[in-house]
Amino acid sequence: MDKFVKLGQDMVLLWSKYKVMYWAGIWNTLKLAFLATLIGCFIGLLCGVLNTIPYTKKDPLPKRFLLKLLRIIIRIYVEVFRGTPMVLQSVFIYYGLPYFSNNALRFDNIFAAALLIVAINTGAYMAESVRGGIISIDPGQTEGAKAIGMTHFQTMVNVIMPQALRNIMPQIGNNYIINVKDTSVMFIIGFTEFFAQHRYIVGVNNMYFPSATIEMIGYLTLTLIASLILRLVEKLMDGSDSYELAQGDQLVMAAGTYSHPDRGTPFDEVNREYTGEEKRNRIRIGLKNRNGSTRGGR
Amino acid sequence: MDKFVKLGQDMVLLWSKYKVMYWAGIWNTLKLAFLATLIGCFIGLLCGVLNTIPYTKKDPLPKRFLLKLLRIIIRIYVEVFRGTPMVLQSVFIYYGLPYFSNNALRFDNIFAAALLIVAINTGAYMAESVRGGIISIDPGQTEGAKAIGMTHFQTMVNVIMPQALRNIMPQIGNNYIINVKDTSVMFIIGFTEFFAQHRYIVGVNNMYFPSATIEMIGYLTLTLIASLILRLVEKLMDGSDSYELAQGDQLVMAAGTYSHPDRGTPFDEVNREYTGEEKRNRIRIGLKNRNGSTRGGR
Amino acid sequence: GDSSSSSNNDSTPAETTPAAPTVEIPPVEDLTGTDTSAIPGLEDGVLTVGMECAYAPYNWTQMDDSNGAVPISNVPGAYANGYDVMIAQRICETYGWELEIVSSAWDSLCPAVQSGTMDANIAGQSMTADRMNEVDMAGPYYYATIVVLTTKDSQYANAASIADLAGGTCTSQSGTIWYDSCLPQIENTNLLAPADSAPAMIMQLQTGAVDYVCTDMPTALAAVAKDDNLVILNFSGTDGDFQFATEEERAENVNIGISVQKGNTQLADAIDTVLSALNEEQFNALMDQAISIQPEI
Amino acid sequence: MSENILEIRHLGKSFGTHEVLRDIDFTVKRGDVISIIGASGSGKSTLLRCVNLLETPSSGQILYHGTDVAGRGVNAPEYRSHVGMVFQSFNLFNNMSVLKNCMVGQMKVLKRSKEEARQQALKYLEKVGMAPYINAKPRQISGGQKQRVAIARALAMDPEVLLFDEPTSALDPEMVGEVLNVMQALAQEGMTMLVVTHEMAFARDVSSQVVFMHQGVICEQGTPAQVFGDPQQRETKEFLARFRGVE
Amino acid sequence: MSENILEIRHLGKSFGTHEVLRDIDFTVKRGDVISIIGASGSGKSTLLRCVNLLETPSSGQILYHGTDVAGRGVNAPEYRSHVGMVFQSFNLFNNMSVLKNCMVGQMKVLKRSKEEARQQALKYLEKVGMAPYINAKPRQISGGQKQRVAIARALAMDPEVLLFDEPTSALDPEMVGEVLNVMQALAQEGMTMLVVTHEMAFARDVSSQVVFMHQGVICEQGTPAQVFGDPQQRETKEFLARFRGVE
Ligand SMILES: Nc1ncnc2c1ncn2[C@@H]1O[C@H](COP(=O)(O)OP(=O)(O)OP(=O)(O)O)[C@@H](O)[C@H]1O
Ligand SMILES: Nc1ncnc2c1ncn2[C@@H]1O[C@H](COP(=O)(O)OP(=O)(O)OP(=O)(O)O)[C@@H](O)[C@H]1O
Ligand SMILES: [Mg+2]
Ligand SMILES: [Mg+2]
Repeated sequence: MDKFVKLGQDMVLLWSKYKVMYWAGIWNTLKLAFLATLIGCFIGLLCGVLNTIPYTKKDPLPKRFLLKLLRIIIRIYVEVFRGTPMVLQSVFIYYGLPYFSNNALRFDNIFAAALLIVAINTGAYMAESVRGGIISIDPGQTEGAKAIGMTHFQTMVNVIMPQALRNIMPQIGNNYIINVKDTSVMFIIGFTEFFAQHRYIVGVNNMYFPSATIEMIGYLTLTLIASLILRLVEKLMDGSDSYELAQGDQLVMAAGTYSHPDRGTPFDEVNREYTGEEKRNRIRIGLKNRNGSTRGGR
Repeated sequence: MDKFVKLGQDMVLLWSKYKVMYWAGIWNTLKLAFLATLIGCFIGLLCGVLNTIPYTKKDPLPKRFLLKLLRIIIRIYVEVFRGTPMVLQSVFIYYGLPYFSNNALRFDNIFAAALLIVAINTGAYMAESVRGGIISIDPGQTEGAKAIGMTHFQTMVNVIMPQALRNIMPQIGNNYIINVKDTSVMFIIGFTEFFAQHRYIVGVNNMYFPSATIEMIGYLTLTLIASLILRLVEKLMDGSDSYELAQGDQLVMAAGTYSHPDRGTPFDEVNREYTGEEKRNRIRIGLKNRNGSTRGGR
Repeated sequence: GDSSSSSNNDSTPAETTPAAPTVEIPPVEDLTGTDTSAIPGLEDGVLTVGMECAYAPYNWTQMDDSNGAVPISNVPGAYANGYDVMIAQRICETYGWELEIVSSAWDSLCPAVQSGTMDANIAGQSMTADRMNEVDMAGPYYYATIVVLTTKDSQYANAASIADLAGGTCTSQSGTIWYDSCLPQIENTNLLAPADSAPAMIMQLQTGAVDYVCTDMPTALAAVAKDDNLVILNFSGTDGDFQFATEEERAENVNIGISVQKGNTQLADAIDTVLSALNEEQFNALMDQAISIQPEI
Repeated sequence: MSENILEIRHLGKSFGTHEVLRDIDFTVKRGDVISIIGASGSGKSTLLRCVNLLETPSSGQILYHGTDVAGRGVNAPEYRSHVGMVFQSFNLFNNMSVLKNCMVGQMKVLKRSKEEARQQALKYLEKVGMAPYINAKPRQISGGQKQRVAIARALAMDPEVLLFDEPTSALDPEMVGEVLNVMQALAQEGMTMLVVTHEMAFARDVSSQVVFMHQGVICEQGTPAQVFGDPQQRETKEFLARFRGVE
Repeated sequence: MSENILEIRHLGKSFGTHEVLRDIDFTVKRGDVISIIGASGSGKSTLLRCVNLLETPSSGQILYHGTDVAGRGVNAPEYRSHVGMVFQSFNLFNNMSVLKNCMVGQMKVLKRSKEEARQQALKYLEKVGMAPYINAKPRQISGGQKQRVAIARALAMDPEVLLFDEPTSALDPEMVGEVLNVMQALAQEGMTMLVVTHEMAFARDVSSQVVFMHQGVICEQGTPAQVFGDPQQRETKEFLARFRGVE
């Protein structure tokens, strides 16, 4: 028991002495993880869109060749960056580039280098997640979009990606959380984030468990907040389970702009209702449905 | 240029001297990553199934309470293990347990400890991926299964999970690849895998870049092989795009077992064909469709 | 009992090449008769020692048991050797203990002895007061001069004092006095973020990311042994050396010790008994020996 | 044969404040074939879904052999295994072949042997003319073919009551005829059925009872002769006007 | 008005070795209303999908104003924006409200202003009686309602030709009547249409041409009077038997 008491005391001690360092570390971690995830998502989506440009045997050879090449390049990008440890990539990019190029290439800004590395890694993972997300969308959606003349990009941007994105939201959360933690390997190029501070502090005073506990709490807070925000975003994306029936006048107004022959024809019952043909004591206009979730139920 | 030549020579040198160590590291990495991913997937699927057990306001209070509790526990599990760095978890589990319990609890087997830690971490990530996978399945599938009287578990196991699994295959690949690399932090509890060998070797001779290049190649090979296998599995899961029309005799045999009143009624054209009512020179039985992919096309 | 508190002030200028061991090393004392089964951690007669096995010349990993290397218990087929291993062997021989070497990350060494997973860490750790709040330390078992390491073609290669190093780009290992109080004494430096590990620090120097690094003599010697493009700048004993507020503070960071679980004074005492048989010159001779048996690649 | 299998009592269903069903009340006796007709959006599908507990009713009772299945502590899967359903959108299992679609329920829910399930599935697949396609996946067959598989899947479970949601919507007239024949045969074998349909001819000729829904309430209910021959409500008359016009 | 808009020439389509369409040949002139009838699985949907280039024909040509759109270097999106399609399975965009479903194509493809697109969408949604539901998501509306939205979406694009795949399958007779009225009105306004339908009455009364498909080939083709009044082929007679029986 006293070990826990000591742990608590030591944590207070550490925090009061080093809180500036811890805060600086948290801020660096947050900044890097957030920006890298954002850029990574963008790269992943782009890869998803580019990867799915359709071509048929009837397309001209150059087009087919270019598209095949594009897919191969994306595949290589994904496999190489996903497939090798970020630490080593960092070493090669930050120290190896100037070394092997005899100083022709050199990063001057550690943060920029770290951001670049983490972002392209996240992008590689996201590309795969996006691929999964696209697979999960009913092909009928693509057909629906194509049938009204949308190009591949329009289809992707307006129809497929919004739905795929919703399905991979948990995955984006995963990636962000991985980044929050994995940015720690950027210590190798001298980027001091939250974990580096821990190593530094423990190096000075060997108070491993107290500092580790502070780290655990810090990371958990960072990720929990992100998790909560993401769940909220998911809820927003699902949209409200309710919808309002459009008001009669609103429609009359809209309809009034045009004068088509069938105006006022009793197409269905609700229609009939708002055109005032039947007046019942039951008003069903402007209803709100707050229940009936079709998704969360499972 | 000579720097590259030297790099190559050094790599040869390192490899010829240390190949036993490198191989041992690769084997340990592979073993840990594979088993942990497998167990992690299982945990993730289990969480997915348990998390989606439906309950309504009409269910008895204890049941609702238990299910709510279950969801909360799973949520805590996911958030805590996803949200904290695996290194720190390892330290707490491997060194902290005996420390805080005064030696009452202690792991004797480093591999078992490493496997446990990596697996529960993978499980936490997979739980989220599975959640995304389940979300992406048309609710109609659940309804179809429920309507024929399947329980929640039967529905999940037979209908939802096989489809969700297919959609999250890219994600499982991601997780395996992450594990291949992240097992390196298990060095903190003394588990020596591929990356640890790099540290040993560099620690003795400071030949950082040659060893790092060997590591890069090794990791890339490991992950590429996994990637290829997974794509193959995905193809298998998609099933062949072709199907064979059932043979006449096969059906006659089957039909013969029962004698229902409508036997032989010409329900549709193909039916008509195989019962031999019409004989056309165009044989459409036993066809194979090798094209018409509905999925890959996008 | 720390026997020698001899200062470095009177030490001779830098030895850039390991001298032949002219110093006589006393034979191992035989205390196998003493009952050590009451020492916590040694009930089984096995001394479990933690080290990185990746911090030459203190400790490293090799492929065979040549030069008296000891198997690493958690890495089948690998052997540990180096100054730390030699000291550990000496301690075990004295008491007739069996030696088990466990390789682990630097970060985990402290929690490992705290939890009793390891009995002692012999890993080139300096004996700072802060660290000794968490663990007990025996020793010192080495006195490590602070030096600067740079490259032959560097403009700083001929520096005679830290004043000559002004304006350079530099770094050192995280959480060390070298990084925290030595390098800041140089004027106008571009002090980069601390390095992850010794090899990473050397790599930064080799790739030209920094002009020089600050470390201790053994590490520098080992690095020079592998890359003859590196040179050691040793200012100790001169006015141009790094300054410390007190002699205690210097000693704290120069004395290398062995950590044991807090309160395990029995083990610390037993180790100190062995170490007290050796003086600083003999430590240096042992270290030279270690550097000479460090594998070529 | 006047045993009450299902009694729907004052059933109501709202989505939020959107009241989709209100005070629905009718009884299904063994061997009944009840046709539910009504305009698009009048709540027919929702009613069937409530009966099968896919939607939780907001109010009212559903008595199955006298016990309220909409109440607490009901084993819904067990109940559903006696009440088959053919969905308006088919809901075939995308990960299974046509044959497997019709077998899985029998094997998992009714615990039939694989062979028995296969025979049963083939029997009904053949009845609906889908036997040649047993190896196809749902995405490889046409709309009408899917609908027929959905019917076979429900029939293969040997349910006590069958709920059909527009079972012939995707079929051509010839096929409609065949499927309706199957249903008629089932009716003659004493199968109890609730059928949402737009096939007025079927409703008139086969059903024992017709329920006409309008804006979420049962507007008129009776034997086909009553509803078709002598509708009382203005809405019913209007609704049937077109059908009677064709006739 | 005898301009040829579409000419289908020797069109064939196989899925692997499964030959679904064979040697399909017909011409669509401006203002034509061509009904495609035939049994379930006879290839009607596949034919429409080929015409809209959603399936790549295995052989043959599709001439749109004389240029082969099934050939190389065709701007398929551009072509498709002139050829509307209403799917058998609706394929509404799940991530958009009903109104948005009908607006997005106009705004993105036809580059209409938001306001213009909205007015146009509302006009057609009202025509099919779905104006009150503009804020609902596809999963919140009934089958028939989805179908009507799908029709409005296609109409809002002001296409030159419209392909309908069973546009009234999910509708009740009353609604069928209304939708068919809309289509009839379109036909009178000179809209060119290809309609896969099971509504023989519509095929007979509205269409200018009837194509009867059987096992992937055009078995019989002609004016409604010819096909319905005096079918030449045995298959046609059999297929129409039931319809004529009802009649
Ligand atoms: N999940 C939901 N949320 C909100 N409203 C819904 C939901 N499901 C259905 N509705 C509404 O309930 C009403 C009845 O729908 P239902 O599907 O029961 O109609 P229906 O009679 O089957 O029509 P159809 O013949 O077109 O299939 C419709 O107005 C529909 O918009
Ligand atoms: N992707 C596919 N792979 C293999 N076969 C297919 C595929 N799509 C359709 N078919 C087959 O092609 C044939 C024609 O299908 P199609 O959907 O065109 O029929 P249809 O005339 O529209 O029928 P319905 O009236 O039932 O909708 C069917 O036998 C079907 O099984
Ligand atoms: Mg319905
Ligand atoms: Mg079709």
